[in-house]
Amino acid sequence: MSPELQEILVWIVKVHVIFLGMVGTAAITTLAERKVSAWMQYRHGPNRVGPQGLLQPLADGVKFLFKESLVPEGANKWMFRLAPALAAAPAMLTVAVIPFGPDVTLFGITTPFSIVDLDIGVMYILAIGGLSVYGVIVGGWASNSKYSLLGGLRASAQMVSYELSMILALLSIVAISGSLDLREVVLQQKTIGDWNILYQPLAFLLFLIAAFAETNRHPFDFAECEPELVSGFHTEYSAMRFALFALGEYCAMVVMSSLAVAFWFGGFSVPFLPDAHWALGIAAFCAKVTFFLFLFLWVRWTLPRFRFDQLMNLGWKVMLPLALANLFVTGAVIAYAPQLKALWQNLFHGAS
Amino acid sequence: MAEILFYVLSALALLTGFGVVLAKSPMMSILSLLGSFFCLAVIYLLAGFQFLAAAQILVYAGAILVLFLFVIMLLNLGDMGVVAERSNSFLDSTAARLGAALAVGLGVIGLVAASKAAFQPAQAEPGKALDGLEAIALQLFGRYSLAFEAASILLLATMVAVIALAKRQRKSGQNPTQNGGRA
Amino acid sequence: MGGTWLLWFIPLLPLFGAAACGLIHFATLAAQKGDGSGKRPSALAPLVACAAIAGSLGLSIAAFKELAALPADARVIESAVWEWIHAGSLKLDISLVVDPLSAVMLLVVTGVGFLIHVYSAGYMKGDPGYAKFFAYLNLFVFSMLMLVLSSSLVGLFVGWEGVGLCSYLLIGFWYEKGWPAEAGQKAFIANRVGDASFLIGSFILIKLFGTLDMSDINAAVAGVASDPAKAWWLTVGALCLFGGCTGKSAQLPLFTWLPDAMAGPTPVSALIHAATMVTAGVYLVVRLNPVFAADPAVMTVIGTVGALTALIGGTSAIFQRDIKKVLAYSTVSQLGYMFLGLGSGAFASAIFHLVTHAFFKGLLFLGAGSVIHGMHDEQDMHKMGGLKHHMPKTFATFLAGAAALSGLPLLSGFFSKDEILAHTFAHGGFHQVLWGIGIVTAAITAYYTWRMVALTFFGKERFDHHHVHPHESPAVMWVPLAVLAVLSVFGGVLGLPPVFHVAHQLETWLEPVTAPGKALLAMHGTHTLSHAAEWALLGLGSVIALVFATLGFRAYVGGTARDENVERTKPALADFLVGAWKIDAKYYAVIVYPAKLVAFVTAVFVDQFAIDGLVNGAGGLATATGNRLKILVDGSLKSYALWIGAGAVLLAFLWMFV
Amino acid sequence: MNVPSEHLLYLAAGLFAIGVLGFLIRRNVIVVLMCIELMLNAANLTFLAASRQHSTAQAANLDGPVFAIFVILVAACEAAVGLALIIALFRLKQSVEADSLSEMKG
Repeated sequence: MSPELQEILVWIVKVHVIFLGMVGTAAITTLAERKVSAWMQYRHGPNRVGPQGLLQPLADGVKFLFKESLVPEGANKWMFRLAPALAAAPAMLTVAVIPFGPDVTLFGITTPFSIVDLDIGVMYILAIGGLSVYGVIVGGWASNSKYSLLGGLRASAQMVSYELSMILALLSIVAISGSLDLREVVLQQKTIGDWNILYQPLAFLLFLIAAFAETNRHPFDFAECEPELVSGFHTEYSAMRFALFALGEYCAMVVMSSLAVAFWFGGFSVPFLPDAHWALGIAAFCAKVTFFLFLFLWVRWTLPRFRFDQLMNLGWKVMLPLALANLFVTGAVIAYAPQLKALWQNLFHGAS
Repeated sequence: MAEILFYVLSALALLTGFGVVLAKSPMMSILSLLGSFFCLAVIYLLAGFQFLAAAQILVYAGAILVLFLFVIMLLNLGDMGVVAERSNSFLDSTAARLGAALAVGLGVIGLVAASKAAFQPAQAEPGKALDGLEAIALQLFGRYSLAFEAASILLLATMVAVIALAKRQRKSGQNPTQNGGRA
Repeated sequence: MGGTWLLWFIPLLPLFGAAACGLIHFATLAAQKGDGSGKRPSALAPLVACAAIAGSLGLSIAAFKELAALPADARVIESAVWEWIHAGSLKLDISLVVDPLSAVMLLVVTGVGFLIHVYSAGYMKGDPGYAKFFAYLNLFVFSMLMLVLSSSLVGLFVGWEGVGLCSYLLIGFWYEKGWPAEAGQKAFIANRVGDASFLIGSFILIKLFGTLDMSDINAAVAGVASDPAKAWWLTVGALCLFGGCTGKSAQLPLFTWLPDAMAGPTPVSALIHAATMVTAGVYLVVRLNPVFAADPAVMTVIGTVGALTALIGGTSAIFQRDIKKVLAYSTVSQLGYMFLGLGSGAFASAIFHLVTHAFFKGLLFLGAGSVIHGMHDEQDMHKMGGLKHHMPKTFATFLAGAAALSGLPLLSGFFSKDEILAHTFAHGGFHQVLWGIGIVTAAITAYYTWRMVALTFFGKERFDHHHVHPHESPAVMWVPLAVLAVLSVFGGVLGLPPVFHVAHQLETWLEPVTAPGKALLAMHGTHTLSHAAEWALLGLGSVIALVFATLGFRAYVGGTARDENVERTKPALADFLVGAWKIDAKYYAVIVYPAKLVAFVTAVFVDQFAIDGLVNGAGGLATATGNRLKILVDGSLKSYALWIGAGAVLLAFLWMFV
Repeated sequence: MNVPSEHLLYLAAGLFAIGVLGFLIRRNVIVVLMCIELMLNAANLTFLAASRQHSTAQAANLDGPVFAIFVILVAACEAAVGLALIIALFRLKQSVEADSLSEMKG
């Protein structure tokens, strides 16, 4: 087997493993959502399909495939069809640069466990992530419905507002790691003492809040907002198109969780075992992501929804200044690190 | 491979560019423009400008065009725009003809100028990133630091101007539930 | 100081202070609009301003200490060079330099400046422009520091113009009254004349030396002076620069603005028109001493101008009734002294007198301000008298300042003045005539100073007791006075004459700066005084000071009878002296009124008929053309763009194919 | 990619001409603004092409990217102000047609 061929084969395998893994996770999360909500509300939740309702996602998928896909009258057909794809694509594209695990050695071939390692991975994620708003807006606009339009309008304002804080939060991490390469960021957090959460807790908090807003999840789900807008931008969607919106949302959750893990919680590094086996690393990554996915669900069923003006106030008047201040302080500390160190030594270790 | 991709993307960029001009609804114009920008971003990437490609998507697609979309939705122009343009059959007017002639003239002159420049083949290594982040940062904060500061002042001024322009003067007697009143 | 970049903060702190005070002023205006009080924001202004100057003072002291720690021939600290203008062969770099000379000036400017800022906090209290005043004052200190610290003539000129601007703003501070605004304009215009001369001088120096960096110029003077073709230009350039000095330092042709400048608030007179700005000319001559010393004729011109100015200033002060006018003419006279010293090559002595003068004249002005404050804005000494009981602290400090000014033995003014006279005498030749003028002026100085003291603080109380209740000024005002009084009394230790057998502190300190000029002068012969001659001169100075001080005091301690007597018997003489030898009046007759006449004629005839006709014609033509062409302007954005585009196409076409 | 740099310039010329065309013949101010963005992008492409041309294997020429960054920034400002003006125009005239703004005609 020639090296090129081998490379292409490895690549194809990786893409399938990672992509299917993520879509599978998203599917399982839909089930988890219903299970967790049931658990929190003392209900049983889905329990008919398969043992403990475990096959429910499969049943849902089949149902989506076979239902009739309606296009409302007066809607812009082209865009109405385009919107679900626009919504799902960015989340799936961003997966490409997330490092899910360390170098994997299988059948004598060693390869990093991510689709590509981009030098400017962070820029890529931010750029592609910024596109996720189009699905919502176009979908809301093309449906020719007031509810959808309002949902789309809110979504665009909300995403633009929170994207800023998210970018600034990520930039703080970029500043301390000095790299835009996600794998590099992860590799710098080998031991638990190096995890960025210890150095950038505020950035993490801001990122987390912004992530909820960017994925249109509770308590920021204004684009959907059942009580006011029925279902917001996807009111008019059904069948597979609706499924794509849902898939996009859950994929975005997985991506955001992965980013949080990679940037702040050491990615695939295993606590207390710096030189663990690669499989353990992947498992650690999955475990951490699972926790954050659970957090998404937990918050949804715990916190009430914001008001739209509160959302805007929070975004522009609290998060943005905090994120700026955080970045500024981070930059200052980096720039004056030697002086600060000298000062520290003078203060606490005598004049030696 | 990359060359073919370039020509395909160039054709696409030009096509979507025409789409911006010819689309009947502003919404379609924006989506065309998005496509055009996307093609351009990939062309940047092919030409060796990684950072610029990312910045193109991040700023143009992620921010500026969303702003356009937002305004269109705010003014709810989806169909109004179509009606206004259609009723005017814009390609008939003399001004439009003159404009088209002028655009063609500009394009021709651009083409001729580009040919006249008679470049040598590019000397950079193909595939190598030309705009390393660190190098760009050093330029921005070194040689171009004055321009950088001026740009930041421009941004600040823009912010103030936009707030001043877009802020609604609440006069008595104005209907608060007018279009966009909630945003 | 950790790094030389800290040097920039010496001028920058006052600049920031000025900006802050400016903001406070606007805040005050806004607050006044709001509720009519506006007091709270403006109370911050003196704190900010004083803190800024205090910071500068601290940094200056640090710079001075660091400089003193260096070996004598290496005493230069230069900040990093900042490229300002690089155009063709012209290179203008700006950097800040601290050498012994600028260190002395730094300490004087920030030290006296700080005291005067503190004083102003009390003096200007309640003024509607309280914060604005401090903004201007800080801006002035910034400009003065730039003037002193700049390494190149261009940077110096920036500061030079800056202090001129601030002087204008501060003289005209109470512009609502009318005449302060006019006085400000007069000062500005008189300075413009000098500045033009200064600029011409700078151009000549660029032509000669190819650089405006002052240390480079100083180093190259000897070479240029030995080339006969260039030496002549050097002389012209030096004279032109000196012309600039006469404007800023109120010397003979251009001194008339300084007495009028008393229209400004008194702290301004103390800071700008006595202690700092007016000494800029002296500083410049010392800074560029080889340029001036290269030609003995230039030195003689400087010395002559100084001596005549000293005499005219001194005589003009004798019969003034306005206490500030006395001090103003006295300042003119004392500045003349400094130039007299410079003319004899006594650079260090001139700086010495500059320093002591800053102390005692600043003190006297502030004391006068305190008196004016206590007398409810009364400046006429004939309406004062007997104030020593009412204002004991002001009186005591004023007395110290007066004693120093009149050169009573062992006070600071005595030593510095005597040193200048000794050097002038020693220089020999024509300079001994100038020395004679100096001695006469010294006598006059002692006389009018003690006349002033007698009229103000002694004798009967000539003011209206029903309306005026003299009172001592608050601590914020008299404490700076006390500090300055101490400095005035003991400032002489900086430069004791050689007969005392102690090293002349200031002269030793300034040696690296003044050495090149002295070396050039030495080519035309050296002059020294025997100890006996020195003792004799010292004695003569003491006797004259004591005698004429007594005369002046005795003549006026009883009242104003002497003045009235002179006005009755010799009205022409009194008029002549009070009007400063009628020089200002002659300027008005010969220059100002003819100029105004020409302006009037131009305005009424040339402008209304010729120019307006042309303009209206052009306008009419444009209107007519526009009426024909306005169909092109159809209000459509796109058609405008079309025209722009068509133009661009045309240009591109021309560029490519023609 | 081994495409000669003048082909990048051809593309830029084409895009610019399209932008001019749109600017001249469209009535909707929002679309006109979009056409301006298109022209700015063409300018960016020109900068980058020139920069690419003048880069060598050893040293990259960074003037093009830096200028392009500034252009993007100015474009962002322009879009923000332009859209704010459009909103103001719409409030005034209930229309976004460029030709509705013709009160300054001579």
